Amino acid sequence: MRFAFNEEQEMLRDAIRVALQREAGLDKIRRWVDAADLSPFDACAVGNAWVGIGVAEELGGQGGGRVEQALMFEELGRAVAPSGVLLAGAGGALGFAVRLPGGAEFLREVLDGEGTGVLCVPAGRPADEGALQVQVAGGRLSGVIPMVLEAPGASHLLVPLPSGDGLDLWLVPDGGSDVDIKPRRMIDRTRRFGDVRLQQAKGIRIGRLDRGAAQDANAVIALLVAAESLGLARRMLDMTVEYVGQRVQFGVPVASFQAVKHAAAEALVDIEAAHSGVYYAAWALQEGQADGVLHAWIAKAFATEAAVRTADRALLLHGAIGYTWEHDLQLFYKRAKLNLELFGSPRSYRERMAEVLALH
Amino acid sequence: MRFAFNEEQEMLRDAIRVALQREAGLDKIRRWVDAADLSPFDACAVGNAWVGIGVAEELGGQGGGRVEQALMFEELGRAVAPSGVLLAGAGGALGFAVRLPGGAEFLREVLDGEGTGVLCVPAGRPADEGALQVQVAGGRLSGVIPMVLEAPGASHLLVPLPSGDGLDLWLVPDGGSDVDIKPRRMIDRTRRFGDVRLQQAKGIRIGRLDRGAAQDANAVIALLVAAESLGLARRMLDMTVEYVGQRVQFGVPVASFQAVKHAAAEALVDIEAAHSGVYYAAWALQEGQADGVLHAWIAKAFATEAAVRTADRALLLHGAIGYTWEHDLQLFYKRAKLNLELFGSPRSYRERMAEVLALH
Amino acid sequence: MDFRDAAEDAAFRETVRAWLESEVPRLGPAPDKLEERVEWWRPWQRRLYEAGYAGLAWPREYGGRGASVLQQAIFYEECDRAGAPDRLDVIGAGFAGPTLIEHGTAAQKTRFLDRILTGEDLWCQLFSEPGAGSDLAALATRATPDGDGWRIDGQKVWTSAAQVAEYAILLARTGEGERHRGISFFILPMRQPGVDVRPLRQMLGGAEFNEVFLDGAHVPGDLLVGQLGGGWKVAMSTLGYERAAIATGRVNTLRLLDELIALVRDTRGADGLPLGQDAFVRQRLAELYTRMTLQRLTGKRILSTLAEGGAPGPEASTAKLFTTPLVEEICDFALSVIGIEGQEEPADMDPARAKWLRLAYQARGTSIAGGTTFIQRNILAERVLGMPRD
Amino acid sequence: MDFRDAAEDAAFRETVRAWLESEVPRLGPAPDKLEERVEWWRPWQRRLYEAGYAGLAWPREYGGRGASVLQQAIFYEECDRAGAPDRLDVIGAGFAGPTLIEHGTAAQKTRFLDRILTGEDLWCQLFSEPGAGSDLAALATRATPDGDGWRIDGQKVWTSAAQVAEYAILLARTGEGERHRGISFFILPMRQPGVDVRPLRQMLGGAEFNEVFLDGAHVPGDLLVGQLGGGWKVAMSTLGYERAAIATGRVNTLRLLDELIALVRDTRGADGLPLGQDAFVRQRLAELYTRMTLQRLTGKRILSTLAEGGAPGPEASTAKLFTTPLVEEICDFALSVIGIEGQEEPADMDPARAKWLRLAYQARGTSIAGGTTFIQRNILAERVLGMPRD
Repeated sequence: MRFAFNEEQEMLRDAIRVALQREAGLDKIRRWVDAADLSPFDACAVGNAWVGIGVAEELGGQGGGRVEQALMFEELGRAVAPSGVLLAGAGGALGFAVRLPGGAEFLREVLDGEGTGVLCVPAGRPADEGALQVQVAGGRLSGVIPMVLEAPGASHLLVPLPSGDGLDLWLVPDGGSDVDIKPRRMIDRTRRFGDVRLQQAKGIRIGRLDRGAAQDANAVIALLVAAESLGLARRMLDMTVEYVGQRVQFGVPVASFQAVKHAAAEALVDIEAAHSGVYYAAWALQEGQADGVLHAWIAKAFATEAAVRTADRALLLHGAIGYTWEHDLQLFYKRAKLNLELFGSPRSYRERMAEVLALH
Repeated sequence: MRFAFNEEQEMLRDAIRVALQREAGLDKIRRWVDAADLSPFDACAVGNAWVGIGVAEELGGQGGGRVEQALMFEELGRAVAPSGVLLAGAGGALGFAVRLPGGAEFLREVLDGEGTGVLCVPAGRPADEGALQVQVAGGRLSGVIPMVLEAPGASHLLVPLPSGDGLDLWLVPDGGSDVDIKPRRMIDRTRRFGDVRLQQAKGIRIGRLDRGAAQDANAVIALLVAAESLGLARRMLDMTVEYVGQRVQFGVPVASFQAVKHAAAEALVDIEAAHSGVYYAAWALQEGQADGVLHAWIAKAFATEAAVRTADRALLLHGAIGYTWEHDLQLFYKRAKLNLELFGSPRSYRERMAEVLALH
Repeated sequence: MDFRDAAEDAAFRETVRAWLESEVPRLGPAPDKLEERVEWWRPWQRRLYEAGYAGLAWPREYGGRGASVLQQAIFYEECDRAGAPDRLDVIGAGFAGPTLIEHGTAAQKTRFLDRILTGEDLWCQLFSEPGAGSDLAALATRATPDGDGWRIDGQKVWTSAAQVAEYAILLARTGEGERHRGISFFILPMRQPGVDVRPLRQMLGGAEFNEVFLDGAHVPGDLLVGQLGGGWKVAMSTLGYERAAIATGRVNTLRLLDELIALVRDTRGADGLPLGQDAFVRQRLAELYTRMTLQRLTGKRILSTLAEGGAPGPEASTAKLFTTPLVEEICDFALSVIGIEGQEEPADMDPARAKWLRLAYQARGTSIAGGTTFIQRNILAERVLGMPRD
Repeated sequence: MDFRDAAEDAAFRETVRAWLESEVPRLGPAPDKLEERVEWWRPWQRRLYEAGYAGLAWPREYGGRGASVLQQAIFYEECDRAGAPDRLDVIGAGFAGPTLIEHGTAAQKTRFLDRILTGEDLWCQLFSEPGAGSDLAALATRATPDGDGWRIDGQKVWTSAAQVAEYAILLARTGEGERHRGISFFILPMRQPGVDVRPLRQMLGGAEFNEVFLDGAHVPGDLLVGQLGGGWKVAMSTLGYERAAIATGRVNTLRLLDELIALVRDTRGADGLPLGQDAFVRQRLAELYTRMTLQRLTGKRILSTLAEGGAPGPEASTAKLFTTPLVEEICDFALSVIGIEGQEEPADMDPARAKWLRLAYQARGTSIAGGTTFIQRNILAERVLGMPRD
């Protein structure tokens, strides 16, 4: 039994951290947000081959598994990087397609190594519920999928349609008049969302996932959001400890007040628990352990709530300065609040846990 | 608009406080508990005519209304007095009977100024649900009512039986072989409980309360439990502030640590809110305001939870000494935990509130 | 103990209600931008003034109504009920005016008080500084003698409405001693070259507050309030008025709960059933309803004590600590009902929904402003419970 | 990262499981009274010793097994699973023995260590005093030179198992300096006239702890451990072993959750429907299940770090703060499911239900013992987050 990361994992983490500092520092992220153009980060993700982390080498990926992917998302969270493209693309579309025989290759071929394939589901619900409001007839899809993560800018949409006990996966190219994507702005401006309207859109059915496979695929997405929230929380705590150590009130550093120390300590308690949950879930999903999906739900529910609690503690401990646009805390704060709801609220995952626990 | 108590109310409160200190101090209560005989307090309640507070003078009471009754119960809580007889008798049986034309006079006559009439309902549920497991045939009652407050020692049981939308009130004398009362010991040894088994017990139907009247009668009981919990909480906070002011650790009084001060401050926030709820509800019930019942539920749910939170804060701040039998905190702690469930848990009253709020 | 209006208060309520019912509907919609809203608000304030409703709390000799605390509360309850405009003169009429009435010279009173009530002059408050937040006595802005007055140099922050204010109440160091001993209280004319107001964007993007840079700003000699070096005492009066305003509360939690209940009624759960049938939602809503009720009742207690001329009791010190997390939790719960769509840019949202997000953030601001939660708990423990200082 | 047992650990688990499965069923029921339970437990401990399972963590040269941290954990997991008796030698084998191995003389090792492992000697710990709880260095018990040894006078408190212990580890002041500089560490024979053990009833009525009055108790000269006046350093070793034991946790929260789920399955709500259908109950249970899971996983992290010889990371310092409220909340929730009948005298209750009440109270005791929550948070903030001292 070994919980720790191995040396390669630590090197990977350090490499990602350094690259993010260099290529996606907070000053850059602010510039991208001000220009309402996150594409420089997409290029950075491609340039560093992050899209391929956790994707098998034979599929053109960088290898590694869920643990490496989770490590990357923790770093993305620490940097509050515009990680949507990695979540909706590599985590989402590829994560779904890879579970079909030949699905990932097909997706790669269609995308031709260029565009971005995005998982086309309402981002406020677990992804394995699929796109509920879409009908299909004669190979053409019609309906609206609201709040699709990274829909603006995607070249292809992977639409999972509920069918019996599972999901049919349809690939729909964007660009034609039969696909309309209306961007939606969020208070977290480091994420792109859009409402997708399909009007007799031509699609290709690339296969079918049964319920278990769909749950597995969603569990990875839940895990990655949890890992990102863990990274957000760690960074917010670091920022806070640093700030209260410097800020002087009543002649002493704010950090020397017991109530301040206790709030920081409680945040750390939250964070270390979230860490345990995130990395066990990553390992269990990677190894196909029977309890992997349940633990991904646990990680999602807890880590996103822990990050929100940390965000509020950080705001309180920063005092008024943290409440300003100029202070970087707001970037992390907003992402933490968004991640709480992203791909399923804590409540929705707790309801699933209760189902598994067979309480009646 | 005036929230404050008037002068008579303050005098009444002071008189009760002094009498409790003199006649039912903690040393005495411990002695009664050790001897498993709370009857000295019953005598004290009769001697001070507390049974009659909140009962109209024409019924032989002392006059005053719900505010005076609530003030008394706050003092009973402060003193952790064995108040069950006042709750199940004056608050319960008389509170129910008084709502019938001639009901209170009838009850007094039957009791002949001597015995104790007790409301015979399961003490873990709101009293207006009545005694659910009892059948009646030919004027005889059969069934079990578990956990009846103050059943041991009662001379008469007032049994409310659900009937249509309301409650039929039956008066059953104790003492015969058709009534069996099995005492149950609680960890709060300052309260008496018993399971009542009626075997073809002869009863007299003294009247019927419709649903509204039954709710009103229960609301008064809920109010009195809330007021008592408020008193418990105030006393526990007082004890704690005094203790941490004296106890020295690391060369300074424990009270000077910020975390200790903050915990005490939070307890006070709870307590003052509970106070507002208890006394508004008392006034509204007294004046027959339409929102009286709802506010009694609010007071019960909040004040009993606030007292439990205060109990746990007090225990933490006392450290190990508070965890001993010899320290008086345990008496208050246990009563606070019991009151949480007594005549309906906070959850059950919140469910009733949700019903009133018509959420769907 | 009686929660009904006394006869004369009931009559006052009737009169106010009738007046508001005839006046409020004649108002057009409030502009979003503060500068425009001020111009829209001024005629309304003038009407309040003419009807005798400006300066409710002020003595009659200074143009006020000398209304009882209860009648003040009735007036604002009725304003809420009628949807009357938000007050823009809180600092002038609420804090600066009463401070001048208490500590100002006759000339200052004559010059400033009436124009506050008519809405001609708006005021702002220049107390906080970057290095002096909770610890106000650490302020560093300097006032140095300059001709017949003072020259002011320094930086203030968290100043609301500075861009529309004609005057400010200002704390600056005149150097008689350390910390609170060396501070004086001034009236600063805002429309002058040495005063540079820069909006401070808050985290949602709007500019509720400003930074104010004072670089050789001039205060004439007759605009010192109280004694030279005696500004701390004057400031404590001001902060007392501010605390009272915060304690009696300006967030209408009853209305929030009504809106939250309406939101729940309009929502279905993931299972397609009405959300209001869900036991978790029912428990949570009932709990928030409970706390809202207690918060309002505590407000009545405070009013009742003030109305009888008493000093506010412990409940007044607990009110903010009780209210702040309540408002946050009401908003957070509403946002959880709305789901991810509650995180949209508020400018793009249905206003009824955008409100929850805005208020959720504002509530966090409130828990920082006017003394953080930590400071409030210290005060409560030390002053009310008599526990020792750290 | 791999959560499966390595091959040799898996083999060890198999062996232990088989041994326990054959041995545990031969045990009769454990007596309630501590004195009787000790006599019942001694033969069991002897069998453990003979099978090589006593002193799992101790070096082989002192009669231990020198087992890895992981194998120790496996052993206790299997004991839980098999329902093996609770350990009565935690202080001897867990804290006192390792302290002697580290700091004791050769003679002390020879004389005491083996008898700890065989169960012949039970030990207790005389550190806490009425005036020195969280602040151990404030202790006042005196050791004065007396012939070839010391005379001990003072009072200790919160001592578990003092009435059945043959020896105690004792801290007393030998006067070399103030606070922690003047303290020495002794072995005290408990069965002597100067030692008076009085049970301390805890709030539920039972006697988990004792007061120990030391009035001219004698410690022979060869029972000083470490340097004279150097007891603080030795005590820190002991407390380190104690903290590690608490951090890796002895409350089986997984079993608690299983029992809580069974309780919910057996219960109907006021509406007559199964309680497990109630959305509020479902949310609460799932939340407790979540935290239980994370608590156990954090335990594995700590073990993993210790197994690799590393110093425990920040997660070890957070473990107690995470666990304590969790256990309290699990118990409180179970009690709320049971309702008012959960407040009955536990001796009169169905044992499966009485357990919740007892554990609810015990959990409060735990949050006080071994450093209160407040002290733990201070430690975390100062040592892990590097924040300044108060």
